[in-house]
Amino acid sequence: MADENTHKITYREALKQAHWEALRDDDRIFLMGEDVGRYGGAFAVSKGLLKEFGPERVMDVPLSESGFVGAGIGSAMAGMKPIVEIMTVNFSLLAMDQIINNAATLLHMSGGQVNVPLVIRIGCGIGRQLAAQHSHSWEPFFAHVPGLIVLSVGTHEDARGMLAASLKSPDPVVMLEYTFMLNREGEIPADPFTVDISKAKVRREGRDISLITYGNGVYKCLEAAERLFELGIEVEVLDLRVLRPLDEESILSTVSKTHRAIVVEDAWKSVGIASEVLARISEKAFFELDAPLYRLCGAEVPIPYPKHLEDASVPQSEDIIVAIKKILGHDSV
Amino acid sequence: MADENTHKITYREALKQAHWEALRDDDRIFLMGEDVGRYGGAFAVSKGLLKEFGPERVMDVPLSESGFVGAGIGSAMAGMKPIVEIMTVNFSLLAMDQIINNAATLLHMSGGQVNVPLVIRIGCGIGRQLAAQHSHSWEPFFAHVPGLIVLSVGTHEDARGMLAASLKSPDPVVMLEYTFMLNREGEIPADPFTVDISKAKVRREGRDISLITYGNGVYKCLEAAERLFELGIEVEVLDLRVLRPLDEESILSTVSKTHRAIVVEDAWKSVGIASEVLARISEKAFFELDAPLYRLCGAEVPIPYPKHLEDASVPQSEDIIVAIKKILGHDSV
Amino acid sequence: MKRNPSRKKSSSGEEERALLSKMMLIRKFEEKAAEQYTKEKIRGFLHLYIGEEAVAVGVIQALSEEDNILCTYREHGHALMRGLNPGVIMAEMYGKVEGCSKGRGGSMHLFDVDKHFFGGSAIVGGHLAMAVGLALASKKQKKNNVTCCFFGEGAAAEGEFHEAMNLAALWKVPVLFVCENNLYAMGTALKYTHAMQDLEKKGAAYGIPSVAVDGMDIIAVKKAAEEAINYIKESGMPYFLVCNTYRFRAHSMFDAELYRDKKEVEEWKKKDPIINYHQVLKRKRLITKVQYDQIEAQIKEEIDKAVSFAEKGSWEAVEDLGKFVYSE
Amino acid sequence: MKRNPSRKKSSSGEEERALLSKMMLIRKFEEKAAEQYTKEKIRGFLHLYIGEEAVAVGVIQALSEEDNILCTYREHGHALMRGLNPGVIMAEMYGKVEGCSKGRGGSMHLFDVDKHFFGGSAIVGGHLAMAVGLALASKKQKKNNVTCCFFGEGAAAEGEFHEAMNLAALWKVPVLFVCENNLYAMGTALKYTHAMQDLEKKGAAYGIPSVAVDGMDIIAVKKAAEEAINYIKESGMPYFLVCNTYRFRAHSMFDAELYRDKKEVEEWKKKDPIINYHQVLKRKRLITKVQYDQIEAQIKEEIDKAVSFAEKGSWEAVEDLGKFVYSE
Ligand SMILES: Cc1ncc(C[n+]2csc(CCOP(=O)(O)OP(=O)(O)O)c2C)c(N)n1
Ligand SMILES: Cc1ncc(C[n+]2csc(CCOP(=O)(O)OP(=O)(O)O)c2C)c(N)n1
Ligand SMILES: [Mg+2]
Ligand SMILES: [Mg+2]
Repeated sequence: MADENTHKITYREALKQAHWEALRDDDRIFLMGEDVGRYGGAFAVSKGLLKEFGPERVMDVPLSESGFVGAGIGSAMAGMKPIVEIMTVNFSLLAMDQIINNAATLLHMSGGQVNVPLVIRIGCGIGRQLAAQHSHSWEPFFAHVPGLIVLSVGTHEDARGMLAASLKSPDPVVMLEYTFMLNREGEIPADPFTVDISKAKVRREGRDISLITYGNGVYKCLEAAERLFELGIEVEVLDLRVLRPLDEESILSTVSKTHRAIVVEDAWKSVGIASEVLARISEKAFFELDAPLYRLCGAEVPIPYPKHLEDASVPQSEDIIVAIKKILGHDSV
Repeated sequence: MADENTHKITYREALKQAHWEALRDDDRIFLMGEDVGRYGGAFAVSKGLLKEFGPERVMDVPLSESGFVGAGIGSAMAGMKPIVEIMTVNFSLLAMDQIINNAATLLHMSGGQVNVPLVIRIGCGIGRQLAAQHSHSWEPFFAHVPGLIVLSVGTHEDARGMLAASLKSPDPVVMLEYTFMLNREGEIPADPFTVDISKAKVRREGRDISLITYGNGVYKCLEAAERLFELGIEVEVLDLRVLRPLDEESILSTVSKTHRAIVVEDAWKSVGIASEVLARISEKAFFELDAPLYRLCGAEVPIPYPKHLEDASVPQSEDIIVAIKKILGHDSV
Repeated sequence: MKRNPSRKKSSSGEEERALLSKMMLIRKFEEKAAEQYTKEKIRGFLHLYIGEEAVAVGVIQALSEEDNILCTYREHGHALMRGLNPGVIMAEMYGKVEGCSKGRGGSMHLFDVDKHFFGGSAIVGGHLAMAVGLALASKKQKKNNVTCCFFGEGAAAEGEFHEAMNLAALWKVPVLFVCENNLYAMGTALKYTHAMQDLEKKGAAYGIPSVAVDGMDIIAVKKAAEEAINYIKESGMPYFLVCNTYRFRAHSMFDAELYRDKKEVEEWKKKDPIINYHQVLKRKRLITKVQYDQIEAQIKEEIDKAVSFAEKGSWEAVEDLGKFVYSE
Repeated sequence: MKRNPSRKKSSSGEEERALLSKMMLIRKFEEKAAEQYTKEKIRGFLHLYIGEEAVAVGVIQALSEEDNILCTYREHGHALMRGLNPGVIMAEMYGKVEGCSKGRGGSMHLFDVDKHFFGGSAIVGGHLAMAVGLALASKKQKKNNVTCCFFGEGAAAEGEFHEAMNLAALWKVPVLFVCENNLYAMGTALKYTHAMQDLEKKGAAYGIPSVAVDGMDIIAVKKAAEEAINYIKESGMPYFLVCNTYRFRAHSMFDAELYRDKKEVEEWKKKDPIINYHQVLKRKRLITKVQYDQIEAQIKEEIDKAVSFAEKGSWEAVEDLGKFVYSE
């Protein structure tokens, strides 16, 4: 798909460029997190930034998730624009009090006085056999919370563009990044571009069925769609991107077009993002549906270590293909 | 409704009796939490228990939510049966790491070796104008997590009976109690009884529409049902009770009976329990439905302090009645 | 009346009377709040500071207007001392839109960002790290202001305390941690909360200079706070000040006070910071009966005005429920 | 060969050689694990303990079989020292059902409840409070066993450390906190993690007796651990032992080690606990070349057996994915 208007880049490099640009453009912005500096970032996202911007702008912090997220909130209240990195989503639980009881709540409980223009970046998802305390997809926790803007970085375009957009938000943004994708190459526009963090995005058009997804699901759905296209099935892929507030309009509009939908996510099934999407569709587009809605989600198990079980614990392209064929009654192949 | 087979009791007293009985019956059981002893419990649930059972069985703990929940987990691993009280659900965020990364996960990551027979009781919900850091309904956070059993104590019967059942579980139980109901009187069976913590319960039979709810929603739904009955509308009220694992069978069965459902909860709407219920119905009982599903949930706002706004932030019986009439096309009244 | 013109400033006693009158304002304001609570004008939790007034007054008088303040849910005194109008505080406790947090917060969440008053936090320990962040921002912005964070001895058991102390010392930021040790965390006495009860010794674990002071003595607190602020302004480093004090009233209006003896409370009441300081001023002839009565009258007037401001305030429209969740 | 029959026990050197051989087993086992990692037999994170062996060996030898052990993700050495079979550990790292956690856990989550070995925790600081709970249970059950909890110096910055230390001291429970201070938390050096770097001084904040010891010296660690355990068994109270050590290898197999000098590593390698102790034993004539070679050969055999056990192990059926979420 590469042409002169796009260029190839890894997901990691896209994230890094976004940081580099942010640090260059605004003195109020700084990055803080465990091992973001001297180590180069647990997953090498911030490698080289310390050297270029110095330790005031790229701050290594002690193991104190609640403390440094709280400090990020405080400095945001005072007019700075911190980017706080939480290495792995499991550790974010240590900072949940700060994220929810403070970051998401201060504006409200101060009657609109206290803004918290903070970006919290969190590495999540499976893919490296890191087992039951390092591999989760906890988008649903964040997406439940009023006051937060929750973004899921499911493509290279968003890896490159979402940070800048988030840093413009007066309200706290949680940006979920996917460790699994770091080394993956993808295309992004060659010219500078901005992304709109209020909208979902159709990543592929189709008329037979909608795949609604986000995060690690996006490329899996696109792959499935590609393969189904060869069988004459036209799948529309909607990347939710913004998990809170959800872009309901885009959801209802793809369903009104295809009349069938599967929601795909790596997160545990019960009380997940897919639940919410199904709920909205069944409330508001009930009469548009030609088939029951369907979810393909993570297995409800803390992630196991062995690769074959890890793979089995989230939906794969193959599973998506099977599910679509079944819904469309396309058993012939 | 009182007769000789039941007796009147407050929700608080029912909880207290359950504790008293547990402490009496099993030496391994102890209660730990902030101010459960000398203060008598923040909401007087454990008043008197310290005096009767002594400080080894009723332990006041310092403000260290992560610490004492973790200690509860450790002592459960060693064969004790701790009941850990977290005063208010907002503070549970400080212990989320322990609850999710440890309590819910140890059995799995040890390959089935480490049981955590721990009961965590958490006060939640609105009703006392405690504002944005003391009033939430965070059932959805817990219900999302495999490895936890999540109970919502929506009636006096369950306030009296759920603790004993929970203490029999080899796996960690989160019991959500509702501050709002503490002073409320209700009926419970006069004779000793047990409750089944694997099943939802139909609290009122009806054939026109199902109200599916839990927690603070139960009595509100029953009240609405009572009033609608006078108008000839027969509402079935299903109390989910067990939010994880959900009793799907009971959900599908009430919907198959009434063909219409509203889910009522105090929790924030997006990615809540109601979302999950709607998702399950739309996946598995789609063809049973005669009307779109509908949710009546908490407003997506940190709870405001003033009473009129607090009241407006969760569904009230009146809202339920209006919604039902609308769905049934019963606009006449 | 004797005068000693050579000791002009102190003999005039203006400064001293101001300290006294600030403490009295807090006391009377809260007594009125308790009254309004009984009348159900104020609801939710209401945590009174009565008995502890010397701490807020002694510390905050040492701060400049640019210095940031963060408090717990027991913060009426601090808000008054920072200069928030008693009317907007009362209105907040009524839940009226004229309140300092537009009525959304109530007693536990008083905010006034223009006055660098950052709440009103009701998660115990939750504001300590925010304070470090505000101080970090000051350092990054090369401002010269201090961030002052009040919290109880109960809070010092939370992991947040440990993390905040360490981060502040590590990052060398200008923050004053003020532990209001009133011996109880709700109904749990200090000895059930901390294995090591000389709280000022905890500073050493982070290399933070720490001092304990008699929190019932306004002059002692004042002096200690001034020394602390001087240290912080000169060094840019954190400081830990423990004020040993006592709350005369229940933890909140829900508390039956089963956990302590009436006698203990009576003993502590002998150390009443207001009565005792009034005695000192009388002894030093820095206050006359007329002056005292004037102060009382003024305060009464101010509080009456506050109440009527709150009474006349308005309720927010229910349709606006969704406001303040995201910026507009 | 000279023998000194009067110094029987020590001159026979059995005990000493056992210590050496335990350290060697850990070293060789991990070298093999690293090799298998390169071959992609082992995946995920693999944190090697190489350089720190004297700590696990010195401390755990002082424990009885009834004493509980909790560790971090860097726990192969502790598991081996506790007596878990190298085969079941290797199988676990392969992800095979024959592993000590049925393959579900991997390198970071080694468990053997029968051996009172409670993991393998990969949330830094998350196991400290659990350790306090295990010790609390011992106290309640009137058992006489100690709970021993290993963690890094990085973990001591977490709030969990503070809460666990305070709770342990407050509740007077028999727990030994062992801080393995290897100077780095991933790539973050001690000085960027703690404002106050003499970690043993942190015990004072909780009234817990604390000692620092040279963690590269097996005899020093042994002695300190024995003293600690004696204290705990006699008093029932917690104890804080800081072992100053160094990891020779990268933090995990993903680490490029940009944050420290090769030279620094080389300096520390001169303190290699195994080489140095071997020298001591040679000097004291407590080990012969033959004996040393025998130990090496035995270890090699044991490790080869472990690898072939792991190789021959089986994969869990995918259909069983949902197991171990709830008890059956
Ligand atoms: C994290 C958290 N845990 C528990 C509570 C409930 N609570 C409110 S105040 C309080 C006692 C706090 O004591 P202390 O820090 O000494 O402050 P004081 O009230 O004495 O001023 C408790 C337990 C809370 N608000 N937040
Ligand atoms: C709560 C938490 N935060 C961050 C991490 C990522 N992490 C894993 S090990 C580590 C360094 C820990 O250092 P230390 O406690 O000194 O132990 P060491 O690895 O040196 O043995 C970090 C930051 C984690 N696993 N858990
Ligand atoms: Mg106190
Ligand atoms: Mg270390």
